[in-house]
Amino acid sequence: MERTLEFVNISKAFPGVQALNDVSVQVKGGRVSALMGENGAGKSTLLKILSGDYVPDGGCVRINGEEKNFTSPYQSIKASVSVIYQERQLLNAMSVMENVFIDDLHESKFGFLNKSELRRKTQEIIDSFELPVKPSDIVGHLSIAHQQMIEIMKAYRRDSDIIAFDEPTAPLTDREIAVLFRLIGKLKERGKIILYVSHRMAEIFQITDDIVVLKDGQLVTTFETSQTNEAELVKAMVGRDIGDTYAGIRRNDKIGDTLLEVKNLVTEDINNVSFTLRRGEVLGFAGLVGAGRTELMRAVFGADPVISGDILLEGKSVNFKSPKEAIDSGIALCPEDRKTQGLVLSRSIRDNISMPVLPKLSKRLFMDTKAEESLAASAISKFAIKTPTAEKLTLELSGGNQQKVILGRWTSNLMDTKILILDEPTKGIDVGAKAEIYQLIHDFASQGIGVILISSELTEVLNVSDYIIVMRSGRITGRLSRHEATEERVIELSMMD
Amino acid sequence: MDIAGIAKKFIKGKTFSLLCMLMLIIVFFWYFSPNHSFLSVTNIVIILNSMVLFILFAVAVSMLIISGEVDLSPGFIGTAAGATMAALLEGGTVPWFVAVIICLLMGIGFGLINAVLVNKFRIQSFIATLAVGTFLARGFSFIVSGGRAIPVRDPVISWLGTARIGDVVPVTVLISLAIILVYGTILSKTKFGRGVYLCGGNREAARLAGLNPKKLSYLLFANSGMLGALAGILFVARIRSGNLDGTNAFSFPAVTAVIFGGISFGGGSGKMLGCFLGLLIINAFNNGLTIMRVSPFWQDVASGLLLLLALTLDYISTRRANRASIPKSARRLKQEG
Amino acid sequence: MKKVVALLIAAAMAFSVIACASDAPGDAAPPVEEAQPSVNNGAGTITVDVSEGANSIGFFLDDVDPQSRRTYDVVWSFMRPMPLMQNIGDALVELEDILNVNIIHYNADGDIDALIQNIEIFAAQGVDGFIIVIDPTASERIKEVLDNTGIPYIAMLNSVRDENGRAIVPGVGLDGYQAGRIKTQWLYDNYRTYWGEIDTARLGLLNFNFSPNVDFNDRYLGALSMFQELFPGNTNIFSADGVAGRLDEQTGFDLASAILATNPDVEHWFIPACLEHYAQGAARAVESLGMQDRVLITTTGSDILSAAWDSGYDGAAWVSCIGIHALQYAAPALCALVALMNGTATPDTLWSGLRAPGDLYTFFYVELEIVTRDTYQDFFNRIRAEAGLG
Amino acid sequence: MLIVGVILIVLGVPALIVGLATLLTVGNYSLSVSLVIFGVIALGLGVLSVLSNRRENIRRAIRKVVGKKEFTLIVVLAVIVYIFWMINHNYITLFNVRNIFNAAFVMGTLAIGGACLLIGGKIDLSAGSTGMMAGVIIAMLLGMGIHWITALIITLVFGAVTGLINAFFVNGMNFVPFISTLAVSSVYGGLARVMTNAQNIPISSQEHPVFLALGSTNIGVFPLPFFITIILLIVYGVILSSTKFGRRVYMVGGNSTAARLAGINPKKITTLLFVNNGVLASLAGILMAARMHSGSPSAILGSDLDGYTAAILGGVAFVGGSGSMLGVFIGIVLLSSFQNGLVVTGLGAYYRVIASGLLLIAALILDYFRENSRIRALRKARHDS
Repeated sequence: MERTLEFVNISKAFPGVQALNDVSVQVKGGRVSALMGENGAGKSTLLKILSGDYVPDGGCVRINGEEKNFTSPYQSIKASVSVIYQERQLLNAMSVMENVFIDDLHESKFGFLNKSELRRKTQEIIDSFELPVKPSDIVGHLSIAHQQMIEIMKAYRRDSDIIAFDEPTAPLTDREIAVLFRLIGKLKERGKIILYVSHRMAEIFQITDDIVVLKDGQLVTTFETSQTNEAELVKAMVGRDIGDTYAGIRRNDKIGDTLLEVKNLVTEDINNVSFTLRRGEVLGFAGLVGAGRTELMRAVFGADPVISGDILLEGKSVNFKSPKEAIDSGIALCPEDRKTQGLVLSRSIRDNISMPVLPKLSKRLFMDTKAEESLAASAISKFAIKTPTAEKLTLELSGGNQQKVILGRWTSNLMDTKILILDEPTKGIDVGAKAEIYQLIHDFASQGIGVILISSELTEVLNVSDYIIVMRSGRITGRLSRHEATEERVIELSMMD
Repeated sequence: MDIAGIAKKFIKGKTFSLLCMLMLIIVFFWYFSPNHSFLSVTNIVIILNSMVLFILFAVAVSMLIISGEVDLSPGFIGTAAGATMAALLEGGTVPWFVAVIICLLMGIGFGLINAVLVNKFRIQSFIATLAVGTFLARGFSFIVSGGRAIPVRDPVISWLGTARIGDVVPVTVLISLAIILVYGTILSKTKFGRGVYLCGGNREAARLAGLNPKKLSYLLFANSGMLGALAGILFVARIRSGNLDGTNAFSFPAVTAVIFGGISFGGGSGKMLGCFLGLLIINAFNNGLTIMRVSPFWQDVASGLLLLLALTLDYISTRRANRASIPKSARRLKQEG
Repeated sequence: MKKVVALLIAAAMAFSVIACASDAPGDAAPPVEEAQPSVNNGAGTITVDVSEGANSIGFFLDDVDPQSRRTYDVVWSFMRPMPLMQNIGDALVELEDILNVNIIHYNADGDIDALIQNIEIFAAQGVDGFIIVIDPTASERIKEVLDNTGIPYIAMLNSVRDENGRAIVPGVGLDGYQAGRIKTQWLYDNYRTYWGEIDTARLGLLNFNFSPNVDFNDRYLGALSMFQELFPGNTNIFSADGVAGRLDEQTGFDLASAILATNPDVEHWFIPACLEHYAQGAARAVESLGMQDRVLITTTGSDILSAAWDSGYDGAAWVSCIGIHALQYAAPALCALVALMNGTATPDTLWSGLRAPGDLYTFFYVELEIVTRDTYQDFFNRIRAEAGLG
Repeated sequence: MLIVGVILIVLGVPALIVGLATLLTVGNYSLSVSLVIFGVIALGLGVLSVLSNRRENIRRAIRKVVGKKEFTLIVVLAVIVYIFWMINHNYITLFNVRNIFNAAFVMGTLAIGGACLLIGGKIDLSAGSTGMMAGVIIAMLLGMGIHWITALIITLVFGAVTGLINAFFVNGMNFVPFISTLAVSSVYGGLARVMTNAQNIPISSQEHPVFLALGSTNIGVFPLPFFITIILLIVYGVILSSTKFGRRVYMVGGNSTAARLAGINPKKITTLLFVNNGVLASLAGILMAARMHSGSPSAILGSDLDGYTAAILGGVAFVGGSGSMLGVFIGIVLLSSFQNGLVVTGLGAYYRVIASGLLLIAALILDYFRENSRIRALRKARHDS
């Protein structure tokens, strides 16, 4: 009987954003189906629904015609579905064999672990994965690439009917990628359903049979891999009527002198990067996840230690030991992960906005609460943050509003920000709020602030920035002005070794 | 915000439930105590007097708990400071204020040891402070006093310990109330206080927003050591000798009072007023038990149950708050995490 | 479900409060009628010493018939819950009917500051008298607080002395230094019956101590001084200070076993333990090392040993102890306090005949008698008889 | 490696010969024995390094052994014992070794239960007072003439119930483990003193000789209670290392999300760990009562801190997820011989207090460096890939 997996009218919303909007996809066994689309297109939400992490608001998942709704990851594993996420869930202090057979430890009589059996079976899988690793090695001591292979082995060992890969090859070397593809081939022959999510065009065309393209939470189209080409795929992925979201931006055209110059910067994750930022310029940084863009900005911001190279702010060489020093010299960073690095969720909007300017707000001994309240009020009105009072906990805000609170913090009246670094500012935000943020970026630029925009959304970087730098594994692989930059060129540069 | 809004928020808040519990205890013991002596002026002063040392320890520990750490060493540091004080004053050569300064510096020293263990060596704060307290500080107090309780006869210190303003309110009570008032305002009104809440809520976000959680942690541990030493000095002033059991057993009740007062573990929230009310409830309760001539063994049982009740109330209120705001899936992770 | 638990705990607490309020000795709950005009303690011209009639353990009745006056409220207050303190409390309760008093128990569980607070609390409650263990580490302050209350009090166990060593509070207790000396003396007089003649050069002294406690320290010094007098030049002296551990058997066991096992050249051992818990630990250590025939243990206090003897213990090492029946403390203290409360005696006239030269008031020293397995029963019976409990 | 091996052998052999010679004749005891020890070690290392030079698998085996936490602990233990032995030769006698084990059985039994909890990511500070209560309860039961086996079972069941209570508060109501167990411990403290009126309850040797023998008989160099501790260590070692339940304890402590993904219910596992800790704590109380012939409301109260010290010394990570029973065993012996050694060498009592504190802090810092070196190795691995 042919295996089928159907997503029927799936929709899922989070506060402020419609992640999936009535998506129906059908995938047949014995084929590798790719899920393509920009960040925030809804790919990972779809996988999380398959794995039982999220429960869909509407629609259902049908496996081999049978309707299944998973309320916990364990249920989906039991229904022979394995999803391999990017953030690995491994037991670092335990051995390879225990990790691979984590939910199915072989028991001999009265509960004892049948170690020899376990070791034999693990060795079998290791051989098929061609890994230079022994079953009793401690996972924590292995390289990231090997750890990723062990995560994949876990799914392979379960012999699930449906296996989904989410960006599996990011940390792998070419040799391991080749091994992985051979295994996927074997799984295909055994009629398994395989979902494959990746940004790497080369891989898509190498192993997938058909491609499902998602955009802004909706199904765009599906292709037979053999029938399509890269250009057509990219156009489908990003072919948004660019007109409305970006055309409407009142751009800043007064670009002044050099504001920030970074020369031969080397840190643990960056090797020898140099770039300049001019006053009023929006400098876009494109690249895949893990290209080192966040690490670069954290180094400039003084959050991570710099090994060598120097940073010139308005011509003067600076060496920030802590974020506080960077902030005092006018640099602001909106971190990539709003919840864990951006906001103090248990405190109010007012607290989060006034955080960096507390010294300026305290008269003699005490905090000037009136000044603080007016500061918060002006930020709330400037960014149209939807909230009844400034006392509302940031915990209770939508993604878009949370991002605005952070923007409000760095551009409040008491901050004389010279450089504003935005790391994935529109991640997980609905399209409407995105347009507002793009306009704000250019308003900041027109006030003479140098803006650095890091984004994995191709169209956003291309259309919002004045100048684009493309990075891959810690190095700059290309510099394009707005006019000469095209999606294909940027994708190519972001995948080039 | 209109009055009704403020009132509604106040009712739901922690302070209101503490006030209710306090009233409950006062009425209960007022009724049962022989000739209603529970509310007599002398008894109220006695209750405040019994809270003096606890207030100092609670203030020291509460700031650390808000900032996400915990400190079980102030009690032991107090004993060490008291013993050092008595040893310094024994000869009569060292003036009292020099001795006080030395003891406070010593308290800060122990606090900094705690800070280094927690920040530099990533040791969990409760086992690090327990080790520094039960061994280093206690060992130090034996060594400095040669194992005997040195009597203190310095006039100023004995005055400090026994003098009563208007022959009713002891000086030490005024000192302790002043300290909780000062630290309460620091916590709620100054930027340092705001920093404690912010670093307690999310240490990395605070760092990326220009605060310095590491410096704050060092400051708070040093302050906790200093307040512990100050409590030790007041203890010695009151009993006029460097007793070697001293304030060792005070760390646990101080943490109890802080949690009772609504300062949640893992930092981020809770006020000093709540901490004061928590202390008032516990001490009034113990005082009441003594007046009703309850055997002290039962008091041990009751104080253990009191803490469990505090934890239960904290659990119920956090659950109610959670249900209101966080989407279900995030809450499921938070609870299991 | 969780709300149910909160209610459960609250109920448990309320129950524990009410349960203990009811079973606390003496009817605590009913409000006591207005306190009488303050008892005339020692005013005026009392010269005759009512305590002259005290029998050998110090029990006496002043000429006021106890049943003719109201029941006095007496607080028995001490620092740490030790077996001796508990027994003294029970002994005081036994004397309640004879002397028509109501005993209120209080222990500060090691917190000296609370001890002082609670003197004030009880004073405010209008109690009539205190029998209190005045911890030597804070004796000045405690005495001052007691004097402020104006309520008569008797010191128990620890004597209270001013700078030049004069006893300044009437009390009943044990001379720690003397107890230490008597124990070593007894070992010296009786070791031959257990061991016969031995090479005294190869005799060792294992001397327990808990230095922060003044009373235990006195017992340690007494035992040491007597041993040095009896065996001049003998250097096999090992002190075992339990301060690094606790006041429990395990600490006694660890210290004794370490010292006994690592000094093989010492053949015989005297162990005049300052504290019963350490003696019991040492006894177990000796048994585990199989050295019962080479070690003699004695201690101050007979609560644990007498209970062990009652249940049939006949160990060869732990052979004797200073017999202490709680009545030896309770009887003289309560009688003296009753006399003070009745106004028939003043702190100055109590036991004036037994006053040590130079002392302001008499500290009544309990007679110290070493008892063994076969003499402890009739010792206790004698004490009970003398306390009028037959 | 070859040259080093040869040098070691050249040094080792003469030292061994001279040592043995002086031992038999001149009898300067400590010097000759030190020479013998040095000789043996040098010779052994020399032979090993020469062999490993040639055969690859021997070198890998050596590196595997040396890399383990337990190896460094054994070396530390050997050094400490050697130092104390140099100060007082009677430190290593049959009697004193037996003392070390006798002082170690309470701490050891608590360390086993404590270590299991730590590995599972929780902690229980009420073990001390549970043990004390157990001692009091069994003394009272025996006093009523109940046969010692039934009394033993009833007391162990009491321990299990205290474990359930802790589990209910920590798992059911999400209390912070160390605070809620402290509160429970204060309740037991008060109850015990109420039940016993703060008295010791004697266990008569006439009525229960067998029970008291439990505490005092010796099996070779091991006193029976410590022998029981060793058996428990072996049993728990096997359970933790090679049973399904055991591996799940590590999973729950190491990464509870990964464990949940594997269908394991962390709360069920930790509840079992709390019950196990309660039972072991009451076993410690029972053995103490047997050893001391009485149940006392002041026994064992401080020993749970010693138990955790021993576990941490033994390499159990305080954040959970790693540690072995072999490590805990070495930690127990190390801590007990350290404390015994301090007494034997006559170090002042006050300095002993500070010394045991420094030992605990050193263990915690060692734990940090051990954990840190693993993270550094991991980062280096990522850098190479």
